Amino acid sequence: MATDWYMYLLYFLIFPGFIFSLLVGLLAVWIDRKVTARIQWRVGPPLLQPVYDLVKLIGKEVLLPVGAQPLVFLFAPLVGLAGAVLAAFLLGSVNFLQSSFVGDLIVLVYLLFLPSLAIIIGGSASGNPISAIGSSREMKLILAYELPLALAVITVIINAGFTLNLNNIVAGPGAASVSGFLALLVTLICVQAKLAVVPFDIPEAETEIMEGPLVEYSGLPLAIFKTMEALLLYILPLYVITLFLGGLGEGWWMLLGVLKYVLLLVIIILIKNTNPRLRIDQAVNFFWTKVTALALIAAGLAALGEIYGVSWL
Amino acid sequence: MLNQLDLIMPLAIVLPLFTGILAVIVPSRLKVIKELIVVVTLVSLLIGAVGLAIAPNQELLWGGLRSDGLAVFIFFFTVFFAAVNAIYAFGTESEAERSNEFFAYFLWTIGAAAGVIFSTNMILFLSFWGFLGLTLYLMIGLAGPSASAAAKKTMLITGGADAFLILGLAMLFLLNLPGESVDGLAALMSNAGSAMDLWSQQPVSGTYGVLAFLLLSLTAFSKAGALPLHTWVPDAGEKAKPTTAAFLPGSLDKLLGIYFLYRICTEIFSFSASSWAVIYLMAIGALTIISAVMLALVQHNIRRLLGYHAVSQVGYMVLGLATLNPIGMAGGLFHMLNNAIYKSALFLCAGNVEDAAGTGELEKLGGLGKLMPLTSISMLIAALAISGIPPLNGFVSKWLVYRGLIETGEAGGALWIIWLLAAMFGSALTLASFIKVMHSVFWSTPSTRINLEKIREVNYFRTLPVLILAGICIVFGVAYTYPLYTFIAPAVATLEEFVALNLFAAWNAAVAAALLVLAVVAGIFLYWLFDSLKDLRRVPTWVGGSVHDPERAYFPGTEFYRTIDEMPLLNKIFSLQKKGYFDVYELFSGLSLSIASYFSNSHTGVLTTYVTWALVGLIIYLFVFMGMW
Amino acid sequence: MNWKERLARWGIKRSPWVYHVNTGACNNCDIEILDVLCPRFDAERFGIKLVGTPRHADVLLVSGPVTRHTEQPLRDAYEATPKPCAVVAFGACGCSSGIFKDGLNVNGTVDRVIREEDPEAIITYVPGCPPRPEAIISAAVKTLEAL
Amino acid sequence: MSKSPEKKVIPFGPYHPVLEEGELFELTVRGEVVEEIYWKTGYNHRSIETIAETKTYDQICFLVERICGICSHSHPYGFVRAVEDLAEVEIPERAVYIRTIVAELERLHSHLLWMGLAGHFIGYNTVFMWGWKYREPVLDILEEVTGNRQHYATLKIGGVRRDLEESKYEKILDMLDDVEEKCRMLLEAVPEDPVLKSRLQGVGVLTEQEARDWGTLGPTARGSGYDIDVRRDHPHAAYDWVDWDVCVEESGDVYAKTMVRLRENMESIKIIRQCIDQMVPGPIENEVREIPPGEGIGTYGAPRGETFHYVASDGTNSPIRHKVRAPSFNNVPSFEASCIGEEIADVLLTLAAVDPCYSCTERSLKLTPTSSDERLLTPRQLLEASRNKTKELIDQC
Repeated sequence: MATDWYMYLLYFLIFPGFIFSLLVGLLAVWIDRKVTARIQWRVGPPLLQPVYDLVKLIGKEVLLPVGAQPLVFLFAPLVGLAGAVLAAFLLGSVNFLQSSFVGDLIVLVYLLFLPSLAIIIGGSASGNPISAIGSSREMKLILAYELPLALAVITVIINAGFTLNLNNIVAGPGAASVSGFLALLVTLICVQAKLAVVPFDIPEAETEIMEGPLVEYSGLPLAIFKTMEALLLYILPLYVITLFLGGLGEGWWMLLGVLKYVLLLVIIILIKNTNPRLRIDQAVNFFWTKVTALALIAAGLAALGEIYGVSWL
Repeated sequence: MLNQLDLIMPLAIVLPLFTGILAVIVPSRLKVIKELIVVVTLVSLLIGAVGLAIAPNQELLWGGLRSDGLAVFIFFFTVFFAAVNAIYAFGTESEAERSNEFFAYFLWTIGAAAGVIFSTNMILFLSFWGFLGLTLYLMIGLAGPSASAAAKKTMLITGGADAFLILGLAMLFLLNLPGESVDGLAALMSNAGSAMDLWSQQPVSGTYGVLAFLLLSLTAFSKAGALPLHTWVPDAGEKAKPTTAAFLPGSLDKLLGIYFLYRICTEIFSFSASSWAVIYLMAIGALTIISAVMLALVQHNIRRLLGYHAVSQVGYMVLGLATLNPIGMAGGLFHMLNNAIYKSALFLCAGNVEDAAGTGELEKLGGLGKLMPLTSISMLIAALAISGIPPLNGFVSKWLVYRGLIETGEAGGALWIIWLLAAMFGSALTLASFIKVMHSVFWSTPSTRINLEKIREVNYFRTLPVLILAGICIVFGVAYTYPLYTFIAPAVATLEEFVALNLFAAWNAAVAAALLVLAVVAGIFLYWLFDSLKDLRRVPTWVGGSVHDPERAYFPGTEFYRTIDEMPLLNKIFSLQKKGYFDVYELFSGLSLSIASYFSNSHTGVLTTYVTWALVGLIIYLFVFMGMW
Repeated sequence: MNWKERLARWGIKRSPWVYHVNTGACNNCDIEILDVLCPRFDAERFGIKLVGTPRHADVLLVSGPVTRHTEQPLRDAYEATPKPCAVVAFGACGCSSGIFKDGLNVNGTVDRVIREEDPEAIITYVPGCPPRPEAIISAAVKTLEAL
Repeated sequence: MSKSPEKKVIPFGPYHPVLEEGELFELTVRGEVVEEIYWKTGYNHRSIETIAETKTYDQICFLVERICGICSHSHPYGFVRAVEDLAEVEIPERAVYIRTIVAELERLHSHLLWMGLAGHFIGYNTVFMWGWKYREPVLDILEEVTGNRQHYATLKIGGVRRDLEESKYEKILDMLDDVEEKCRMLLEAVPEDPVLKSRLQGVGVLTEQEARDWGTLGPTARGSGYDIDVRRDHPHAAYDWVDWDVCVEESGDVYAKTMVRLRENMESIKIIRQCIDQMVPGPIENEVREIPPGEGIGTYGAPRGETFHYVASDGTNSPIRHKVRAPSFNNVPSFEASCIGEEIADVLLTLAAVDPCYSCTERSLKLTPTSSDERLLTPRQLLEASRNKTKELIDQC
């Protein structure tokens, strides 16, 4: 752990951290839009489209609505982005710099809260009733998916032999057991909600509440939020890969890892494009009953397997 | 064995008690004097606390008093929170009508708390504990007629718990007696002195052992405010003065209750991690977390909501202590400390808001963020800390509790999954209810239901304490190794063992915090680069082209979770709760009233009847306790 | 024009986000606008995207003669749009109030209202009743060139 | 509107992504549940009726076409029927068939458009894109038949303006096959999608009684089991010369309205096929030399329900009064019955499910000062008021 501070800075800013994950994230955004377009019989945007969007937003004017709390309104996006970058840094260092860093699973799970929190706080501080609705929906969505997500994490912890160390979890059995597979399914559903895409794009439902918490954002802060969303599109599939699919791998195995990532991304996009948006009460119900039941079965099986020494459970 | 340090303990008890009396008798015309008394007392106590703190591993003894690393730690923070609250009280109480009484009770509370912390003699402990209940009642009652019901409820619940304590201690006393001594009064008397020692590490078995454990733990729960004797906390939180709420249910009672529980788990009793007692404690902890936070979610009064959180957070501490492994216990104790920090900050902020806006009802507040920037920022930090958002202190202690729970899981069993789940889910619910508070009070559309023009930031006496506390939230979250190694490690295990656990290999909070700060600074730089922050164009709120009328068009925090409140099952639970079905006080007051009416029939007013009653009682007493059966 | 605005204009040409303002149009223009986004014409190829709030918009697409009740909302929408931005007066009505120009309730053309709000505003015109999708795409290209 | 502080009002509009047209909805909410709905119209009011009084009869055809883009065959049809009623003109059979073909093509395109938009509103953009992709061939046929994608300018008083060449029949029939296949696919896919059904079923229920009370028309009424269709009840065009069914669903929710529209698509295709089959050669218009003084009314079964036009003439080139009542004028107030107690998400879907057309609706405007507590009359109150007035008048006599 004797890493110098400037190495931290380098890791944080460039390689597994900000710049690298931003590039991957923007690519993921493009893949998302392109695949969506192909599903809808369209051509889709050019490769650099996400970059153009960001550059343009950065150049544009920043507006401040009168009812907003200026400080919170402007700084919420930064906190969200910082949390996302930190999560990307943790996950990236586990997957790319196997030996240099270790990460902690619970820390990671909590860091992944920060982006949603930023959206909630930002929406709430914009002084707009419609974005307040969006904030409340995002919070309700967190409450909904938190329960199964925590259970899935617990399942992973049991299966990996009670370790919280991400490196050990990567080396663990992942989804290669009944409980692991169920937990993978649960996590995938939760990731859909964490990304706030259809069928769980309830907080930002454009046709209901005009993009919810983001209603009042423009220019640079909006660009930061968009960057954060791009990062999440990189982080969350990577999170699933790290926990369940044995990480990205080393050397040539990395190609397989990239394949895993693209596959997960496409699954997310496919779910997004073949479902309508749920209502918030339906989403909460869905998570608290069906998904939690599934996650409970997973955790129960994992505990049983642990107690009786059955490795395939 | 007597040395100067030992003397600090009796001094810590006696000094505040006496100066408290001084504060009462000082005529209220001499305003400065009583405040001076408080300052002098606190300063001298702080010096003493520091004196103790530099020798944390020493076991000190003086009469029935004893101190170790934990006691010193608790004492230090008792005085610390007292000092912070005293600063705040200068801003509020010195002008108040019964300020003499307030400062007297305040000092007495500190003295009695020191007594509870240091005494190992049952009688001493019991009397200090009982005295604390009294000062609690008096301090809540100070808030005026509106608080009298809350004070009465507190008195009855803590008083009832004191009865449990007496019974429990009596049983413990019997257990402490050497094997044959139950035979006769003489033997009893000769062994009484040593049997009075509280720290006797009894096993939790046999009728007396189990009962004593249950009764003592219930006492600790009632003080800390865990289920099922928690119901006084929200009432007191809502009705008492902000200082009282922040000092007593907010910080001191947590410290003492959890301190006592820790003693129960380690010194008074001893049981293994596979004991039923662990499951009992864990269940109480998990239930406390979830049920209290669910109730907090639906509260509409800011301080009542905080009161429910004061209950809910106790669950984490109980969970942490019940793990019985160093990480979990350290987590539990650290959470106790952290909770005291941010809960005081939250109660004091709530007090600021109430004072400035004249109301604590969330529906009436709104848009205070720009008017009260210091309070709002402090409250935001404290709220994020209590929700366990990294890199703040609440996250670290929760994380330790989780790790402790997972470690118990490694030892076997599957119940820990439920406890861990309750803890993690409770965390999300906490965040939800604080988003509601922050939105309602500070962020939402400026309210037209109160006069916003008159609202401005409160005086420095009242913002300084919350800023200090919020600052500590950040410091303890980022540099958490410091409090853990300085205060908590000596209490839980020897320092070397603790370091050997290598708790922090996986999470370097300082680096993470530095990186977070870096990101935010980079952001500020970006803002500066692209837009001079001052010249942002201000535009009306966009609600689709129509004029935004803040009077009608707003979405208050109280509406945030209606979807969840109104889900079929929860709806029923909440409506039952509103009727008081889950409140021990309400249940028992109904029960005891009916019983009392039965008994009142026997009150004939004739002397002979009473004599008969007394005789019957005496006979029963002799039979039961003197072994005459 | 400072470097920041130049950056924005460079970006807008590649990713114009459109907010659609109906100031009393008959729906046909609105439908054709949506149609342009749909598979046959797919305006997303050029980065064009419809957004839900003017705060995110770069181009205000105004269709319809400006009626008495929509004049103020149109001004508000223009104010709510971060600059630099372009305004497209869409369809015959947007350009000239069209067949409704003598209507009692029609206050005037889009460009008059926007110019009153901001004399420097960039306004382009897409005539047609309704403009065909091909015309819309060609107009989009011209609008972006004007930036 | 009450101003009590307990009422939290969320304004939507006049510009909202769910509304193509300007329209202000104020939802009084408790949590996310809507307790009251108030809407303000008038944003699209262009005083068409007044303009109509300054135009000649031939010009008005083009004006009323622009009342609403999606109803750009319905309004002219209502208008020419009113004038034909006034001038007692006979229409050649061929012209009637051409009018019917365009009418049904418009219905097809309107329903597909609605289907796509409804998908868009519930975040199902794939349905949006697919629905609109399937709509393109319909627009192509319309272009073949009338020469334009929208604003067909087909109708004129006494007939149609443009003949349908026989060489195009086959092309049209081919395209119809294509569209039919896709409409059938949609018709079968919607009931099979559980998530879609969970969003649509039981949402925004309008009971049959309410549908009658609020005087709803078209698919809105038929989705509630109120069997009303002006095409069958007051036959016009070629509707009694061809074989077709009125589609009625019982449940009254958004799902029922969707199914009604999807089934009507199939009926439209059937009608167009029969029209092309039965098409007879002959003239496409009868010349109308003058419009006599008098009054005429015209009804027409538009995609959203019955369109009604009234024309009063004094024998000059322009009408002295032209009154339009579009189906949305009846359907929109029924929100008050169907939206209360729903969540915001569902309310917006319910609004869309009526397929309201505000530019059709806004014929006249009653101005109330925003500060007053006075509210606009509901239809029932209006009816009551007019009855009372009549009674008063009778009593005076």
